[in-house]
Amino acid sequence: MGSRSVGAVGSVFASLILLLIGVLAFSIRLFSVIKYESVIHEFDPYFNFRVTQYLSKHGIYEFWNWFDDRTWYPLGRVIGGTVYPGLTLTAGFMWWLVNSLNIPLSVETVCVFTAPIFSANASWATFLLTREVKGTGAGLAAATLLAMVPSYMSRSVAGSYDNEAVAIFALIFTFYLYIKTLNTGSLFYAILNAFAYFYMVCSWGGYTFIINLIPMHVLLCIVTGRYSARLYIAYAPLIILGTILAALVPVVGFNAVMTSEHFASFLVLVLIHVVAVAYHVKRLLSPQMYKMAVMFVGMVGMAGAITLGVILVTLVAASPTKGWSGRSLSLLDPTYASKYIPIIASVSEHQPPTWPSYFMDINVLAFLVPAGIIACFCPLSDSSSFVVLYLVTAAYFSGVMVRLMLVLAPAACILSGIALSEVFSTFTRSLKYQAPLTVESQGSQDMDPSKMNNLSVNSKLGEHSALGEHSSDKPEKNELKEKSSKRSRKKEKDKEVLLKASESDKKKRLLGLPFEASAVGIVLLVILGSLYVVHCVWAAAEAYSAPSIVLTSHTPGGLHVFDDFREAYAWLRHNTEENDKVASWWDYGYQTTAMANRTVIVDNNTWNNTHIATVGTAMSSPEKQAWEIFQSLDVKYVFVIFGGLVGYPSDDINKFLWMVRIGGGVFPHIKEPDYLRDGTYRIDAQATPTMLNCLMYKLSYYRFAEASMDGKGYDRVRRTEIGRKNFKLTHFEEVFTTHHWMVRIYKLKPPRNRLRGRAKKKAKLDVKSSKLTSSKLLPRKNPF
Amino acid sequence: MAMAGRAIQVSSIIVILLGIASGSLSLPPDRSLHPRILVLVDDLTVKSSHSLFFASLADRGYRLEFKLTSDPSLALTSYGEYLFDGLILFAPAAEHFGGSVDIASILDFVDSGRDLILAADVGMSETLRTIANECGVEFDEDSNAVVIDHLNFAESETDTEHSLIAADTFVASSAILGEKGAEAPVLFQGIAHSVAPANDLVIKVLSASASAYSANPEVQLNGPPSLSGTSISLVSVLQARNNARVLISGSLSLFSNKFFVFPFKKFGSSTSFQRSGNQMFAEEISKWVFHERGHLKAVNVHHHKVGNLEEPSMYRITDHIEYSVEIYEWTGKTWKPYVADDVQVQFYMMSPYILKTLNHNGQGLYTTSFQVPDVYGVFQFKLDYNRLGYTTLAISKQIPVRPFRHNEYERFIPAAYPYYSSSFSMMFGFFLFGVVFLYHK
Amino acid sequence: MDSCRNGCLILALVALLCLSVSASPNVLSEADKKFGTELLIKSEGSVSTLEEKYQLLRSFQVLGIRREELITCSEVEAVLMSSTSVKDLFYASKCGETLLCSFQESALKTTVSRLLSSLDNTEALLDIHFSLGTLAFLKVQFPVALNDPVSIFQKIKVLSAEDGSWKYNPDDAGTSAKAAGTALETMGDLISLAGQAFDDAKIRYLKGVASKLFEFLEKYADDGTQFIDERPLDGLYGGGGPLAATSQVVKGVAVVASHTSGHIEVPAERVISVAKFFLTAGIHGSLLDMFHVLDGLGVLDKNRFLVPVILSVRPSVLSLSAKEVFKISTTTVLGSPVSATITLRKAVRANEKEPFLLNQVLESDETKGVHNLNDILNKLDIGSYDLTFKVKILEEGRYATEPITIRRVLVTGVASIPEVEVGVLDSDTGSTDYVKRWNPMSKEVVSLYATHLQKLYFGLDILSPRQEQFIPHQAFLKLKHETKVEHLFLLKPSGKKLELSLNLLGLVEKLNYLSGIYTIDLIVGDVAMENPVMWNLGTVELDLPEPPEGKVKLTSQAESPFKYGPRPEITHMFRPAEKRAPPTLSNTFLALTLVPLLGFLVGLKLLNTNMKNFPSSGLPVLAALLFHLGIGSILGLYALFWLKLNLFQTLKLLALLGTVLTVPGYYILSHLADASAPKVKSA
Amino acid sequence: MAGAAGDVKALFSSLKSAYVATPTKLKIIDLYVFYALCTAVIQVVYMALVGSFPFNAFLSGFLSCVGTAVLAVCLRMQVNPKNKEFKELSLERAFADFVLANLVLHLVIMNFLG
Repeated sequence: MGSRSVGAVGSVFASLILLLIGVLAFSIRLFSVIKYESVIHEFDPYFNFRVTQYLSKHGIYEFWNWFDDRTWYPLGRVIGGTVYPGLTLTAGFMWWLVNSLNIPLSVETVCVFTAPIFSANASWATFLLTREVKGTGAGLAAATLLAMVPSYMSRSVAGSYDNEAVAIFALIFTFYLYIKTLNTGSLFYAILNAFAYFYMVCSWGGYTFIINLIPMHVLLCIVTGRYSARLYIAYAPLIILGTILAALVPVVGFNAVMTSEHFASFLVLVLIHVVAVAYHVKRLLSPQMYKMAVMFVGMVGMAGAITLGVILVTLVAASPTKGWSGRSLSLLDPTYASKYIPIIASVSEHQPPTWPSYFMDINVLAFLVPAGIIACFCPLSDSSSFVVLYLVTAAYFSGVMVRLMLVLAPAACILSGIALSEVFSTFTRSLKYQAPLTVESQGSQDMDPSKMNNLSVNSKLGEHSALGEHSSDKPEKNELKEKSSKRSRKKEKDKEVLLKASESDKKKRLLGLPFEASAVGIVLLVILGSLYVVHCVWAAAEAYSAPSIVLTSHTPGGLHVFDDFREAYAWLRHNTEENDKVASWWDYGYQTTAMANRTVIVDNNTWNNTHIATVGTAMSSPEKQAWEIFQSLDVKYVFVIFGGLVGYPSDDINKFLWMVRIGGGVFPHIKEPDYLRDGTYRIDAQATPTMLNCLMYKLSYYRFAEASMDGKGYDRVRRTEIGRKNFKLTHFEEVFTTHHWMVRIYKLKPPRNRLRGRAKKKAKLDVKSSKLTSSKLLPRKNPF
Repeated sequence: MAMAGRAIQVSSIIVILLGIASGSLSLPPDRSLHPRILVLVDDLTVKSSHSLFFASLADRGYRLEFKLTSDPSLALTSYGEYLFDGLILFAPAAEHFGGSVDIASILDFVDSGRDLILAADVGMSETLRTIANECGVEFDEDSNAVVIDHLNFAESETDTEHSLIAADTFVASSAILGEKGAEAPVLFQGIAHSVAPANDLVIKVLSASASAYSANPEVQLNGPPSLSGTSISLVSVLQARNNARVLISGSLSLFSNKFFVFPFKKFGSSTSFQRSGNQMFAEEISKWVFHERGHLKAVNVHHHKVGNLEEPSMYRITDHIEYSVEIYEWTGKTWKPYVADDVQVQFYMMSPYILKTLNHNGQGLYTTSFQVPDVYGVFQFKLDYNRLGYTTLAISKQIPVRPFRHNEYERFIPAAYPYYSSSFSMMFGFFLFGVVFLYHK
Repeated sequence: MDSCRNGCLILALVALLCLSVSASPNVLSEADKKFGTELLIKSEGSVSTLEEKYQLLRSFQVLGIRREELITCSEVEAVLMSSTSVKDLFYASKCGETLLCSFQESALKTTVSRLLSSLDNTEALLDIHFSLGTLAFLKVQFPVALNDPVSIFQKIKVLSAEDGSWKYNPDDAGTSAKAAGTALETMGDLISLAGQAFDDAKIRYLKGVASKLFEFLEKYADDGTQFIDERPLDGLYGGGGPLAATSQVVKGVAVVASHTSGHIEVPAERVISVAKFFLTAGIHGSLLDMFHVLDGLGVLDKNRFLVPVILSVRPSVLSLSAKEVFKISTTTVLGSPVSATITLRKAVRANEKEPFLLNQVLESDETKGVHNLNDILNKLDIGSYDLTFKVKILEEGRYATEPITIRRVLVTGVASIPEVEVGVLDSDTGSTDYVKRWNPMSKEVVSLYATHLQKLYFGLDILSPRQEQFIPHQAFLKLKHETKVEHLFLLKPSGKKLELSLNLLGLVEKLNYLSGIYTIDLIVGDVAMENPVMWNLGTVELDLPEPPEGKVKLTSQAESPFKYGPRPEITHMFRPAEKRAPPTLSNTFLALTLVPLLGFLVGLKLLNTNMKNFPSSGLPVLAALLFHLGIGSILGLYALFWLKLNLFQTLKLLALLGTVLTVPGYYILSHLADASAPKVKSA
Repeated sequence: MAGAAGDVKALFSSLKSAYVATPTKLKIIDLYVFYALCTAVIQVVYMALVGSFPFNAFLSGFLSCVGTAVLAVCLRMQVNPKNKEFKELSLERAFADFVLANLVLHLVIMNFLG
């Protein structure tokens, strides 16, 4: 009765807080826009952006059938069939919506802000999920944490317009619906779940994580004897519908049933049916009859199982790459990629993470997670077990690839959210029940207003907290602000907890902690939280909001901006022919097509190893061979990224070894040792001749010596003086070099008009001097 | 190889040509009808001693202008315009040129697509060596060496060193030497040169026999001669990538009146010739050098689907398409249709997927039709026509080939009827079940 | 005295110098003349203008042939009477002169007067030349009186420059020797027209000019011939090149000489080298060239200042096997013999110092004006020789000849190669592992085998007809691999043999490690050999070591057969279509799939399902009907979707139907719920 | 062995007896499921015979059957009075979900049928 009103008020507060969380999630990701400008960030986003533009211009069907002849020349790329359309469609839809509401926003703007919007959605989804697992309080906590967890932020700052931005939301939301179905056992949610899954499939290749995690959970439940009709309803329709829907996405297509990433789910589907039948029969029969049936079925089922196994094995064997694509293999075997697929290994985000990166990305959550796990085990429900399972697997995968830290983050948030709420509820409860004894003693303590409020009217506290929230947005002295805001938010949580507590009261009163302990604990927690917040804000502001297309450096003279990339792309766009082919290392393919609108040979969608290897070989070959290779690809321009002048570390010279490896992987005459002087990679005088003669070196350091101020050619990235200076280019000519020399564009010279014979140097000299030397008369001969 | 680069330049050429070409024979000529030719001599006597050769040029409508190499008013260009269409360099001993002419400017002249005839002789100058060398022809280092052949010389009572060669190993190309070729051996007296075998731009038009060698007849050899046998080239031509043509002869007197009308008997053979083949040879090859023969151009490159005539921007795999191009040859006066059965077109993506010989209608129109491969990508129509003595045609036209659209796949496949039927039966079943289930009691 | 000696010495040296380089242009033989005549006759068709006709006539005249059909005296007369251009008149008169025509005075009075008047009012050299030339010719027919020869003389003289060269017009920039020649000719005519009017001073002046003109001579280094070069100025006045200039000058001098007494100072060797220039130019080529040559030669052949005499040795290539003999003769340029005593000062074998024959007077048979050189023949072996002659012309004065003449003659013959030794030697010990004597008569080939540890040996000796050892200029051994790679080696004389031994170990680099079968060719040739050989001795199989690491074994550049010419056609292999089921099978299964549906119906019957639950009252019935109708329609829509619609149309319709469906759906379901379940939960 | 056979017989008889008790509505569902599964099996056999050429057609055909079956089973579970978990879920509500699910399923199937 009273509880009812309280519940209503609580839900109102909850929604209000959710709103604020959303705002927080959105606004904290705007640093990049504020500090730089509203641009698309590094590489892949540019492709997505380009695709979105195409979509918004030509409509869905054109997009679906888009054959892009400007990338992967001369192979071309079927964009519709090779891209995960989720992100594009979402942004395209938003753009369409906005414009049909007569709000004129450019596609770019929409794309830039897609990520923050969806991070807000994601945090709400987290709230829902966690609420399903552990109630509202935990939900709010988790949502708050997720709203600003760095690892997620790293992929979803304004402008980083990439699949993960929406995929994470889809992921969490799918899980939420799964849990929801699991809890309610309603077919309706199962359908929704299928759709959420579909959206996930559209958005990100990571959907395989879901399609493997959920079966694992089902299996877990079955094994732990927690089978129920709800489980069946949550699972079977999802798999059936999900599979067909997945097959509808062109990029997935028949893989949804052919590759063995998906086999687990089918296996479990079969299994769950067997179990279902078993349970059904069990209900029908008397125990001893049932035992007999089991025995009988056991005999039959054995045979069945064997045949099934055989079929599965054959299927797996039949499916390409044993059904496991390289990336997934490298998931299971961390060393796989680096051993077999240099392309995958070459991407930094496919490397295994380091411990600091863990701390960087999930910060204090790392400490809270274990608490969360414990919380999940008392009591253990289907949903909580799912969350735990999620965390464990995600943790494992993140251990393989930095990139998958992203999947781990939500799990961590959820669990630590649970942990926080649990702990707070315990503390505050114990406070509440021992408060009357020691009111004065805590007069001084900064927790008492909260306590007071807890006892007295909640509404006032509500406003208070709300004010606190708002004040948190106002600029104040940082530490204080944080404290207050955090505190108020915490209060919310204990309030929530108390609301629940008030419903079922008595027994809780027994397990209470001593007052001081709990108080101190709370203080500690608050400090912890504030630390987290500080860290997150720092990460958002400093670490993750640089759009790598524009660089800045703090010089004594103030902020210095390096805008070379866009300069170069603009040059290409305005000074080259429409159909010219531009070659570069694949990192810059997307940007070239998007910003310079020129045909590229390879780009960041690394689906054709040999093609990339060809370019790698060209880059690591001597000039002439390189010229021939490029010529055979109709390349007109080649550009390299060179940081030696301004000290920009991630330039092509530093990536060069990967080019060599990738090239050597396909063309054995490129051997990595040739480029290493006894194992060390160097470009100074000690470098190997192969290194000093390869195209990459020449294009990077052409005219570098005379241009660098001291004339010695000091490379500020490698911190050394370059090995070979003042050389000429015979087959390439420099056409453009950006202001800071970061991008250097070269043009292939046309083949010689005449082929010279074995020329004698003496003759050459005469060419010059012929006009000058006084004409000595040769004896004339009689022509008759 | 030069594909892309050439392709690009050619495509631009095509653009120009398309403007010109109405396809019929009333093409306005894009080559000068009365070419002006500068003849550089280091001795005006050459005008007389080689008058027959010059006369034949003049009769063919060339405007010759004789200048001494030392003439201080020499100039190939004025205000960036080239004053001449061709250059004849009959000054073997010229060390230096007057006026604004020097080696570089002469090479630029060639690189601007204009033609050059260069005749060397014993004791040729470094300057000429350099020019020849730049064109891929290497003369014998020893400037006193001459080509000697004790088995294939022309008997004459003045020649006391068998350096008057009667050469008859010509290149087998009617484009260069004309239909008849030279029916008598060509007299040659001069210095030998060689051509790097790798150099596929230079063609040995007249080469020495196996017994020939290049040496100074006055001194005894004390080592094998640097050049000998069939590797000696007497007359070579260069066709540069921009179709500029250069003729390099090791003998100036090959073009002289004396040799033109020289009656001789070749050593060892009983037949004696009334006059040498020189005149015919010189005239025919000068025709070639000045593009009166073997200069092709391709216009009106066109391709379209079978059925509709306008050129699409993209094909679909397994389309049936037609390709057509018109090829003409310059006769010195007009463009006449070029007729050959070996013109081929490639449908090319990194490697030729289709290579087909075009069939022609005798009026210079070449056509073919084929089915686009079931491979998508950015293809090129490559017409790569490279025949001995003809200008190279290298035309490539880029055309993307896309896969099927989502709605272009086959539908309503008979083999799939059971699947269709069953899914529809499911729908029906569901409907029925709905009714029955709901209202059963 | 001493000084004199030194001077003489120097002079001698200079003379020797210029002599030693001089080659030997032969005077016009009968064959040459015949050949020239043919050429001229060929070119007859093309001549049109009077000038060309004159040139043709004159050429024929020099060659000693009369051809009236070109132009007749009457035609000439017609021109002379009618034509107004002095040029035509001039050439007409020249034709007349060559044809020795004669006209009657009356007809040409007007012409003469016209010419005289034109003389008065022209400054141009050529006009004066033409007019005076014509007049000079007419004067032969009947007397012509010039009005004022001296003024004309002055007119011409003002055009001259100090150095003796001339202008064509007062306002010409440069001067030229050719013009001077023309001027002289004109002066000559002037004198012939009005001889008495000129005092010795003028005559001396003319002779001075004449002799000075020979200082303009240019010289060719290789054969010492001399000529007068064309100046840019000449280009403006009909050019014609050095030939024209030279012959014009010669003609001018000749004309002056012919009309003046006493002789003109002209250096003899210069006249000779000019004559040689004409001779080297020879009579081939265009009509104009031949005219100039022949005209020049004609003038030189008979003139009043100096007639060059040329010593010619025939044949210059003498074959021992053909038993030929040398015939030495002294003739004018056109070949008319001039009697002289010839002494063979010395005969030296080429590239040797020691003469083997010294001062010897050649006996001559006066009948043919030919001197014989029989008694050295038996001393000659094959090879080339330098013969030095001294010519003494009997009648002095008007003949010019070079004091000393050196002629290079070549004596050829058959050299014999009895056999060729071919062998394989052990490289370190030098012991012969295998040797074969290859016989030129029976050319059966040898086939050798050698490893890189051995040597190849070749040896032969060549004997001249006089059984002397003979060292040919060309003695090559050619190894040719199957892959057209050739290697040439030189056989060197050692002792009496020509030898070559190839140390294969040292050659592996050069042969770039290319093992396999090489064919052996032997080429021997020389200027003096009448039987040069190119023999295929056989083959040798070389077994060479593999190339060391890193050195790529380069094979010969075998160019692709498709470099020119068509390539084989390529057609694309299309992917095979997936195998389809036979229609009968699929149809049967189509039927089969419908069986379960029937089964389902039957089953329903068996379960005797009923519709009791169907609402009875009005509204629910409607709702129920609508509900199922809706479902049905949606399913129908799906069917349509499958048949033709696209996704978006479908979704639109679906949304519509769906919303419609919900209402009755909700109604009927809740109705049923109320009806069926007594205990209702608010869901 | 014979004992085992006897046991099996007994087992089946008891199954039968137990099953007879189930209400007709459930039987209808069972029949429906059975019918769907039969169709599925037939298609599989067909596919095994002629190979998987129009694979999308096969998938949709097969999955439509399986999907129908699965959904029907879900329905059966929800409406099965013996099933404790779904006391608060009314038959009609379940049916509504079922209809919705089927409609979605068939839409997708149609789309995929090609």
